[in-house]
Amino acid sequence: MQITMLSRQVNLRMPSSRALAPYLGLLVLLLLWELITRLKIYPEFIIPPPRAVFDTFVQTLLDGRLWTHTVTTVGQMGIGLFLGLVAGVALGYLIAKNHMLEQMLSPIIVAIQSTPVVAYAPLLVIWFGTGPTSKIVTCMLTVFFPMLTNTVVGIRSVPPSLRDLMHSLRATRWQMFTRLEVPAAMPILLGGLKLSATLSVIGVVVGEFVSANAGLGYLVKLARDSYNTPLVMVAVLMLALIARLMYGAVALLEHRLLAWQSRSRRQNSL
Amino acid sequence: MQITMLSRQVNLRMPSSRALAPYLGLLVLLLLWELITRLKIYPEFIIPPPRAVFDTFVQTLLDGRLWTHTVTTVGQMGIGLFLGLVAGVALGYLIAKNHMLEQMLSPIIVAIQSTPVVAYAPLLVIWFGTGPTSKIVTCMLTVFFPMLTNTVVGIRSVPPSLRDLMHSLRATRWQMFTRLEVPAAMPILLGGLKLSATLSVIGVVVGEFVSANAGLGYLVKLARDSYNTPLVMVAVLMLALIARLMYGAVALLEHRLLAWQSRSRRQNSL
Amino acid sequence: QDELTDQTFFMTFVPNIQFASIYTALEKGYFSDAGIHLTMEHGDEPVGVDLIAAGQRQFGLVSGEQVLAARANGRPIISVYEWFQKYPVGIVYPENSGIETVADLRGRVVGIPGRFGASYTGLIALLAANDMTESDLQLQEIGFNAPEVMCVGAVEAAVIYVTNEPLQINNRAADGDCGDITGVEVFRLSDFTNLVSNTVATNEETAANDPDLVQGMVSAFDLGVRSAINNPAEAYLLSAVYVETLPLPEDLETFLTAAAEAQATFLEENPDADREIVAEQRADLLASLQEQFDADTLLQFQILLASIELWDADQLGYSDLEDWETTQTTLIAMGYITEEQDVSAAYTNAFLPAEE
Amino acid sequence: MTASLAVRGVTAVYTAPNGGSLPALGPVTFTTAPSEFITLVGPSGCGKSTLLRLLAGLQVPTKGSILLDGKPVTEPSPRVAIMFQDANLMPWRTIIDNVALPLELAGISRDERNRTAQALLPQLGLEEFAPAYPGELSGGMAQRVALGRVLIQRPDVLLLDEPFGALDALTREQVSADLMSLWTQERQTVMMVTHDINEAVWLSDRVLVMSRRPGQIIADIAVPLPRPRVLAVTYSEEFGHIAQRVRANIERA
Amino acid sequence: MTASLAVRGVTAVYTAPNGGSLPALGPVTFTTAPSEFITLVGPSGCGKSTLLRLLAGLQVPTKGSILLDGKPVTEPSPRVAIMFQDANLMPWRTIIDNVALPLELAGISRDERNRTAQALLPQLGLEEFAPAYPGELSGGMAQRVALGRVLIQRPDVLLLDEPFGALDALTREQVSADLMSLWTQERQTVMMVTHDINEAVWLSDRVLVMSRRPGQIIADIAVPLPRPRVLAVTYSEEFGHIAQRVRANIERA
Ligand SMILES: Nc1ncnc2c1ncn2[C@@H]1O[C@H](COP(=O)(O)OP(=O)(O)OP(=O)(O)O)[C@@H](O)[C@H]1O
Ligand SMILES: Nc1ncnc2c1ncn2[C@@H]1O[C@H](COP(=O)(O)OP(=O)(O)OP(=O)(O)O)[C@@H](O)[C@H]1O
Ligand SMILES: [Mg+2]
Ligand SMILES: [Mg+2]
Repeated sequence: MQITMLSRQVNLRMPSSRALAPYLGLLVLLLLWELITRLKIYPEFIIPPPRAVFDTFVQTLLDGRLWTHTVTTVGQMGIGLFLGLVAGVALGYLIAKNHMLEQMLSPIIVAIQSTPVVAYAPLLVIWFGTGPTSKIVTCMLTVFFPMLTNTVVGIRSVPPSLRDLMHSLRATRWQMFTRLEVPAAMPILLGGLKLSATLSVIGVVVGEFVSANAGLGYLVKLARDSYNTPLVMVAVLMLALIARLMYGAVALLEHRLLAWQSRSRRQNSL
Repeated sequence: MQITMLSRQVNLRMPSSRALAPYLGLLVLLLLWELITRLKIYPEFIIPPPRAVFDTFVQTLLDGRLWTHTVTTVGQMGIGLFLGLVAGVALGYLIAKNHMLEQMLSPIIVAIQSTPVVAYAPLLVIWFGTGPTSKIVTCMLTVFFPMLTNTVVGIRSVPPSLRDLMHSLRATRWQMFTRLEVPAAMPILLGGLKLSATLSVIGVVVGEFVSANAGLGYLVKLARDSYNTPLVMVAVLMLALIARLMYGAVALLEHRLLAWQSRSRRQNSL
Repeated sequence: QDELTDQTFFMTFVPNIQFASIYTALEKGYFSDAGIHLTMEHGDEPVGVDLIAAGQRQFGLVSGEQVLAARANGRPIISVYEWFQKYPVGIVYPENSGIETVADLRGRVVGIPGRFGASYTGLIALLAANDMTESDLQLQEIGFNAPEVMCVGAVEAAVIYVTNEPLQINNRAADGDCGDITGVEVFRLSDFTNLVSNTVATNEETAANDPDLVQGMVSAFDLGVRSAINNPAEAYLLSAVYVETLPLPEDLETFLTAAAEAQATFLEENPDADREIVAEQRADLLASLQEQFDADTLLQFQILLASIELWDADQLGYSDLEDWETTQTTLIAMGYITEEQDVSAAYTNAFLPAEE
Repeated sequence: MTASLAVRGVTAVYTAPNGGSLPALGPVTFTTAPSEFITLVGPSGCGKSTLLRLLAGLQVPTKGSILLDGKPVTEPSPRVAIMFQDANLMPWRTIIDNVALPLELAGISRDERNRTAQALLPQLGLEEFAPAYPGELSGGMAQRVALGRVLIQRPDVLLLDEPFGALDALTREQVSADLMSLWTQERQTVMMVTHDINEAVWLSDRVLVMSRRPGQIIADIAVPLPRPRVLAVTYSEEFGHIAQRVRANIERA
Repeated sequence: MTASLAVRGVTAVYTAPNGGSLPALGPVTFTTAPSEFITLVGPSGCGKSTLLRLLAGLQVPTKGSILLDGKPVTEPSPRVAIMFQDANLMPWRTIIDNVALPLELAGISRDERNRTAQALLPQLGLEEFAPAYPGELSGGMAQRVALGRVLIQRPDVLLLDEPFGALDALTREQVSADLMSLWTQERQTVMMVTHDINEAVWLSDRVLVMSRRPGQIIADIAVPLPRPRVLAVTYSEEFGHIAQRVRANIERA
């Protein structure tokens, strides 16, 4: 156990090593990848060399295909994520406030969560057609549950003493929500958002697997079926990139919204 | 805004309506289902009547098949869930303590999360075979991430003033973890566990879709391919039941471990 | 029994009556006679291809177009036995819908699992054989849900496996459970042209270094197919152990057992019975079954018979260069592969049992 | 704008740790005159905070009733403001935003509420800390923010739970003098919990002494010292007598 | 078992809300004799809590150094126990488990630590509340639990940050008399922050008066009253003088 300087005590920082950290992990991974293909540990058609993937990337980028599929997926993801978030937070809020509601709804919600998409794929196709709607729905379903549980935990973690304060000030339900519950639950909500944003990508892809003629999920399937492993990897890396950007956006939001936490770490010393 | 009695103030309760709540939701669902099939809104092979599903259920139960597949799935799920939890909490703990580690690892973790299983299915099978291991791995991967993010949020939410207290008492790292961090993060950890436990079911199923000779996911696929919709539903309902039981177990744990919260809701008034 | 080599055989989908010939070969000991202890393994086809190509498995079922696509992408696999002699894909359409020729499909809404896999390949080839292209239809992806989607009237026709969905839809229609549809008919690809369908594949290394093993495998497989063709009732009964969902009520079992025994005796007495005779016997068997049993009970048996039609040929397992070339042309048209390859390297008839 | 409170046979019962019932307060009965300044003293755990919570409408009495100008209190009223025993600040809000919170909830514009709050800070010795977060304050500073947050409401009834507990003697005297002069202008009804007998006597018109748990009022001591009072009055004989009486009553509590 | 502290030119600087630097404490220099009882008084926000945190090894000085029996303090020592300004209890632990926490961390068996903690509760007036949770306590009761938690450590140096802030006058006198008798037996070195001048004088050997932020020691007032002291000593003339000196120094702080 060692004492470090307090963050709020005047202090010098080393920014360089910190800024490099995110790239370090990637670099190591890239080198490892190159190494594996060089050593021919797996045949090239299972793990193609970085070079081949890069070539395919450039090629699909230039012929515009990558872009088209990416736009499709991102669009559906955006809508699905948004709807899933709203639904998750809204229902989570109601459940947090009402234990009975939780007991009533949890069997249904849990059932939906644990049902494989293939089981309700026909319904999906019949209800929502083969267009974007069905993908938006799968995305929404993926995002919904993590956001719901974290909202429940977040809202329930609001200090009762601050609730009292708000009551004594006759806060309306809406004020209670916006001025107390949301900011107090913010760290947990953002945790849920990090999760949801990342999972939303896979949500759309699952939908695209059931039936689609565009989107990165479709591209993955197409590439798999035509044994074009480099193309699989291009699509997958694109998915990973999107997910990473989403994650980064939430992390940025976190940095902004939770600035007070680091400024208040008065007694912080590890 | 209305004042309710304090939970800790002496109080009369109405237990009956509360106890019924979980069944109410199910009952409504069941009636709705019966109604839909009666009204023939969808053909029977898309939504078979409850009766047909029940018959199939009894039949597969009696010939022992349902049981065999369930045991396979539950076994793999148990192991996958356990490993995923341990990995998620351990890595989450390290990340929570070290921002740099988060920046290094998050691109990789996020990439894994957003990669559809089909993309790495060959690797999965090459590395782990078509036996239970590959399903355990997909389950682990599904469970890992929710547990990780919630651990990070949970550990970071530990009040710095209590950290100070523990430091002043020269708590070891392990004591810090078991006596402060785990109990303080418990509500958030349990939220993550609720999520993970529920998702673990789908994790195994996804693994069973790639290749399997047994398990409920395999049964779903089998039934789908032979257009036996009632059997699909039996398998799906079994999955939902498992997930519900897992959820229930965590809720029970929550009830026990967080008893202090309800006993401390001194200033609780909605 | 002396030493048997362990072999894990990779198969697509899940246990299914369409694999009856393999179950028959297993049950009748053809594999162990060839010195092979066979374990079956089910999974996604691309996964199986990769496993075989990487040498993790030595044999599996792979369809012809997958062999070509995989080879075009550096996977050294090779077909050694063309199990399905006819490509199993077709287009199903309701009777009395005014559709009589493939050309009548122009402008109609046609469902397809997706723009991938065998159905898509089959469709493209079928259209090409009729001087049409994809853009002549309103193609709609519906996943593997053709019966459901067709019965609710969301598509006017659908690309399907001829062994399966048409029977499903017909059964539903017969139950009055398929909307306005009273029955369906099929345009079979094999009536216009042919592609290479399911084959037994191995990797080049095994083919080159272990010809005896391949030979044994192929001959056991061949015996199974032959046996199923000759005695489908027996094949159906033997499959019951492997296919959980196979309907086998007692009366059907009794019936089939009797039929199987009768057929066995017949075959013993007439070792040289030719294809036509055996085919007639199958038709008779079905007819007498249909008198006694309802369509739902017989569905799986019918699937078996439909499959047998696709397996049967003058020389079982034999590959035609022409079929492989058509397959390649189709794949190129679809953009699945870009460069022509020497298709004769993708298959060999060398391991087929000698004709008697 | 002034108000009077009537407390009639009020008791509060909690569940005891062992599961039985724990009578925490009462029965308590008293009424306040309009604009009266009342202090509440009594042993730790005797139910003082509970009483204030009841008066604020945050909790309903197990028995008895509370009236504000004749109308029963069943929920928090805009005329009543309470300052809790803990500072109870929102850690994600800056000091100025914490102080301005009541105005924000009342729908006052950002500009106006900032101006009002900013004007209050010097009086609390916090002018430099407007943009700081609660985590950056000392214990006494946090308490002063909480005080600011209650004063900004300009209520008719002011409920204060040990408002000067974390302040040093000097700041305490200064802040209580400030409170006194504010009260002289606005004439709210004040109900304040304190542990400092001198402070209680100096500030109030009446000192209520409570018994051990369950707290009952065992003495109701009027403080007839003339107002305005200067600090020096604490050295007067009359003051000493009253303080002595309060003390004697506490001792037999 | 006794200890002495040496504080040498210690300062603590925080980042100010506006981003600049905020000198919170010092430079401060003083030494304590072994077994000395020292109280620290000074205006709110002058750095008293910061000083205690530095002495406890929870925070390192921006400048200067702190020695415990000649050895530099760089991390919390088993010989030093600190009681924080807030009760700082673990809400998920019962009262008895909160009090017994230090023993638990020291590896004492469940039985033994429960016995020790249970023996301490009556002294704190909490015997009935052993199985209660912190959320069920009043403010003063929580503070007494925190006091119990620090006393159970039997340290050589006791750092107390306003230990009696939330206690009523009577409990305060009783608890401080208890503390005094404990100290008479064990003779720890005590460093205590308080806002009550009489309490400071009555308890301690020396009163250190601190200036406004950044807090420096502007007076170091010895209290040569003989020990053991009875409560009545507060009415003595000498006591009055000393208290007056402390007060005068605070006023010029
Ligand atoms: N939520 C609760 N559950 C159970 N008991 C409670 C609860 N809140 C308070 N009590 C009990 O009620 C009694 C009175 O509490 P209260 O906070 O009103 O005391 P107080 O007079 O304000 O004390 P202090 O001066 O120490 O703040 C205490 O004995 C306490 O244990
Ligand atoms: N984490 C922090 N970041 C910035 N400033 C801080 C931090 N902690 C304390 N300060 C500042 O340091 C100064 C001294 O704080 P400290 O808590 O030591 O005062 P104190 O003497 O204990 O006051 P009180 O009697 O009110 O408790 C205060 O002005 C406060 O604003
Ligand atoms: Mg209180
Ligand atoms: Mg302090």
